[in-house]
Amino acid sequence: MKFSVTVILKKDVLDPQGKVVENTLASMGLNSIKSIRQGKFFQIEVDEKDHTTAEKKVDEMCKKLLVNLIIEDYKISKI
Amino acid sequence: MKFSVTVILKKDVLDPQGKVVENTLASMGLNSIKSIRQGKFFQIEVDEKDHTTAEKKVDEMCKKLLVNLIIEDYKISKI
Amino acid sequence: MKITAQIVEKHGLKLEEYENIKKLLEREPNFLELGIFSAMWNEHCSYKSSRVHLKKLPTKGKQVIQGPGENAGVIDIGDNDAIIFKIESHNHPSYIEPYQGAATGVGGILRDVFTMGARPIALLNSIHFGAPEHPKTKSLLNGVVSGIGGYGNCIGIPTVAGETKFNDTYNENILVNAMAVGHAKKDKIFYSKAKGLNKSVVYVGSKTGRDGIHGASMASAEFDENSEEKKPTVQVGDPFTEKLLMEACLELMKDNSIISIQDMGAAGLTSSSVEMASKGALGIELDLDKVPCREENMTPYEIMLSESQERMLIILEDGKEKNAKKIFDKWDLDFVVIGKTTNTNKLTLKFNNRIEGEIPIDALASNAPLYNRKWVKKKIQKTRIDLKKLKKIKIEDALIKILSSPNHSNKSWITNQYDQNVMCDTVQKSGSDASIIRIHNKDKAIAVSVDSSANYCKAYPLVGGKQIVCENWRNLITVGAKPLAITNCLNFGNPENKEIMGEFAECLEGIKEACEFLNYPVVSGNVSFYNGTNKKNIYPTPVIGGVGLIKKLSKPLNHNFKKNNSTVILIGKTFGHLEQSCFLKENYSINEGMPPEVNLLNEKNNGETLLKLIDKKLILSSHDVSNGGLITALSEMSIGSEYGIKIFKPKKLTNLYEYFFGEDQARYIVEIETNNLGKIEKILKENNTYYENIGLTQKEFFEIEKELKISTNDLFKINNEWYKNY
Amino acid sequence: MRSSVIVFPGSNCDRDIAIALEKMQFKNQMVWHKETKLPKSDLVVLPGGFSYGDYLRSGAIAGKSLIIDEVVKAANSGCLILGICNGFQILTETGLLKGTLLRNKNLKFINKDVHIKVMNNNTKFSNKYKNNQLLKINIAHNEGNYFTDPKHLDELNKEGLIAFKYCDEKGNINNGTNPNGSLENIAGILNLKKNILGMMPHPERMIDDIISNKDGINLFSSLLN
Ligand SMILES: Nc1ncnc2c1ncn2[C@@H]1O[C@H](COP(=O)(O)OP(=O)(O)O)[C@@H](O)[C@H]1O
Ligand SMILES: [Mg+2]
Repeated sequence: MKFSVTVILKKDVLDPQGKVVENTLASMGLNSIKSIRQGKFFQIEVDEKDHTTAEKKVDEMCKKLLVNLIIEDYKISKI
Repeated sequence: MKFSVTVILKKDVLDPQGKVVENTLASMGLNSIKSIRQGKFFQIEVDEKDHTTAEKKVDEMCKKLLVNLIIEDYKISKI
Repeated sequence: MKITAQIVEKHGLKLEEYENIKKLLEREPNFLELGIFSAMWNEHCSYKSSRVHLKKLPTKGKQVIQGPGENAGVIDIGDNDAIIFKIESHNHPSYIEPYQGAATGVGGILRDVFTMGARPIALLNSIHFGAPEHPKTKSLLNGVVSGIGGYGNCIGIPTVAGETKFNDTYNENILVNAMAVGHAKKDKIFYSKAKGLNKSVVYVGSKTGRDGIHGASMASAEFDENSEEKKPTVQVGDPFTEKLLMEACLELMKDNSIISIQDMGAAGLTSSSVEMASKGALGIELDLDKVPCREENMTPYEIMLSESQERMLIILEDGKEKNAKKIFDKWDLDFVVIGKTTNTNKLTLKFNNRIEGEIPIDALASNAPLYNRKWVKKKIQKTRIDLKKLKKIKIEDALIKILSSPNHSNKSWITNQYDQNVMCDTVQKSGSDASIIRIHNKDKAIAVSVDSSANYCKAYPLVGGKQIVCENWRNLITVGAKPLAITNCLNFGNPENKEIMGEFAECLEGIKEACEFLNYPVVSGNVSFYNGTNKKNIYPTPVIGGVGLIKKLSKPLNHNFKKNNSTVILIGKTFGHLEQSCFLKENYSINEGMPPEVNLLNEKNNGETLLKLIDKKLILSSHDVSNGGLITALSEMSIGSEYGIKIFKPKKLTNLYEYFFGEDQARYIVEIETNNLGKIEKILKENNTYYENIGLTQKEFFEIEKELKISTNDLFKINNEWYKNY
Repeated sequence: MRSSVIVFPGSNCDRDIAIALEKMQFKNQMVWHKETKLPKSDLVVLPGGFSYGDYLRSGAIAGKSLIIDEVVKAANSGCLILGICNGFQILTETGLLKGTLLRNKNLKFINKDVHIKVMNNNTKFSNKYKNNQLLKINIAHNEGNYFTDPKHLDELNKEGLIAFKYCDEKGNINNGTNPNGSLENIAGILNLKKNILGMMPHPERMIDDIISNKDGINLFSSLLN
């Protein structure tokens, strides 16, 4: 079973990467941007049959390692 | 209009980060994992009314800056 | 699969070469065998076009422990200490994917050095880009720089020196050369020659993936419109794994387990196994099922030709496997016995219990093609540039133009991205003529520098070759080091073109003459041909990496003025050679004419005399005069200092432009205590060294009497603006 | 004083800090990350480098290694803990120090000598320095941009938990003298009990005049005090 996880910095945490990307795109003339935030993306394949168990496992991975809960939010989706 | 872009290394391209994360999760006892690949995630807000124009703009950003087309694949979705 | 002419060609082999393969095998090769031949017989691995010329280089000397032919060169610096170093190109991969190309270039050269038992202590690089205005330059530049930093910083070896140049000759083909320097105990050096029958051949490091298949043949082909298609060969570097691999290898090297060790570089498992067997006059049998693979269903062809990074091949003494495995387990690295040495003199490849390929080692190595390609001497351009016919320009403006140009502007925006201080032995970082690295726990040090001068080499390869060795030699001398030996990376165009081959032959002749005269042997190196696109070849660009010894470390010597009112002396004669100068290039875009002459006798004498003065502690600061001439060198001495200089007008009636901007060789500028002048003049005279007293340092201002006056602060700004606005 | 330096795969300033500690007469031991017991120590150092390649987030994976549980225990029982550079990042990932280290604001690795100001000399780590003393210390990092929530920032200020701030050679603390975008120019912080210090600059690189200067020495001699 395959899942995707997206991780993004919380709203009130500064995002230096996003900022620089935003400025660079603007300076390249791509100026219809309103805002850009950069985060992480994981493709995870787990060895489980049951959707709920599988998603729980992925959630556990996020909480225990993939995400820094103090500064980041995340979202799991099945793919 | 808001989009999300996920970027991931092409198949067969080495993903050193994914590999280390995978090993770490396994050694933490989360061993139902089959594979994990790590990529990038962007939340982009563009100042456009029309969906097609907006998506085109985002695609242009991907091609010109956000994605390294030589080693990465990407996907744009509306959010 | 039937092997057709098209398949042969796709493998970068000529049809005659294919015929030769059939003869050596006494049959047709299969697809796997063809792939192996193609990897071993391409330019990158076989040196088929260059070997004839490389043989002429001087490679011996009292200081040399191991010359070319091993993974890296080894020199003796006394007290059982040895320095191991080499330079290597990663031009083509870096053009395709600058970050990963440069990063894996660093990774590759590091493996060459620690394979031999050395702990790497310094990294250097020489990078060449197209014109700054060229649309690709900026992203290539940024990618390469962060790739070099990304790898070196992560693995924790200081990147201490290098050079960055821009020239439109590299618009479609950048150069990325990386050099690594390591330290080992003289009695603990490891070689790649296999010995003994039935010994375990062990695979260690990362797993094998599909990356870089045919990277070596790619590096030996010109770019064309189809290079896009070759993109899947991009390799991704993993500096973290390399760090583990390095620590594991160095740990294993502490005892006597290893018979032979070889990194998997270009052409991966193929070239490493063939090289070990060939040097040991043995055969080698590999069980390809056992090779740790990253992807599913990899074929023997893919396994043998993969250029996945961070892998090594080791031949172990009997009974040492268990202990060795323990070490690699500790570092979480794969460790698998994949084969053994045999007495067949063949490379035997098994997969699924079947022999999938079998090739005599000699056919791959000593019988590889060797070409004495046609070459022609450079036709020399004897032009005479009449200064009077050129638009008049003020000395000040010409100087500003040079100092603010991309090629001459300060490069700290690059070097600040490299960890130069990790390992805590960096005595002098980049920014000086040479960087200085202390030998750990000792009070001696080495000095290192890399240099190239493509414009000179293009104009007159013979002199260019000589000049660049001399310039590198001078750079070590100015920091008080005795130059010991060099490594060289020869970046040239298409060797099948006789003009290009001529550039190669003549540059090499020049390098040879200079190295011989200066007792500055070549201990390692690398050749990169086919640099160019669609028949447009790059300028010949030999890059020289030199290592020198500072026996007793004291305060490092550099080029910044140190004091007020000290005397500044110019050692060496000024003739005012302006052709091929930076002055004409930056101000008038003139590239014609000959490079300055190189007089080896003066080079040697001036350099050795300066070393004597430095040894007697009579020198406050010193700098060599190179690109941009005397005035540029003097302004560089002021830029990093709170002191400037008041330069006397030359006494003899010379043209000021020729005097200040001429690029005559064998010159140094030194700052000395004014009250030591007599003592120093005496030594200079005793040594028949020509010198001139050219000025006095002063606070704050850079000045030529009655000609120009700029504050050193302004000079600093001028020199630091370019990248900020790029 | 007994010190322990934890070695993670990818640590690369472990040798440098060990040399500094030994030079200062600490009785030092290197401790491999897979160990499950910490030798008796008065000081535990998490060294600089790229543990686990800085993959995922710098310091994140090292924060999960076996030995870390022991380090946390030691910290809670008052043992002195010093995290330098990557070590600082590991400390924030384990929660021993609050806040986080984001990418440098220019997104580039930065290596140079910078000035920092001693903000509080009333700690085990800084008692040999004077308050407001300026030090010139080397930095070398990709993620040194310290960030925390306003409440914690307030606490840092009120309790004197900011150990060092980036400044210029005259001591000016402002945006122009901030190399990496760090909140309030913060270069190092302490926990509330002041037994844990995390800092981005490398004091172990500043103990030898021939290489640099000796501005880092007093950090170690403070610990011995
Ligand atoms: N320009 C050169 N000058 C001297 N030696 C050279 C030169 N080019 C290559 N060599 C030597 O030829 C050998 C093979 O080089 P190379 O294929 O680059 O080695 P590796 O496979 O270890 O990277 C090395 O010993 C190298 O030092
Ligand atoms: Mg090699």
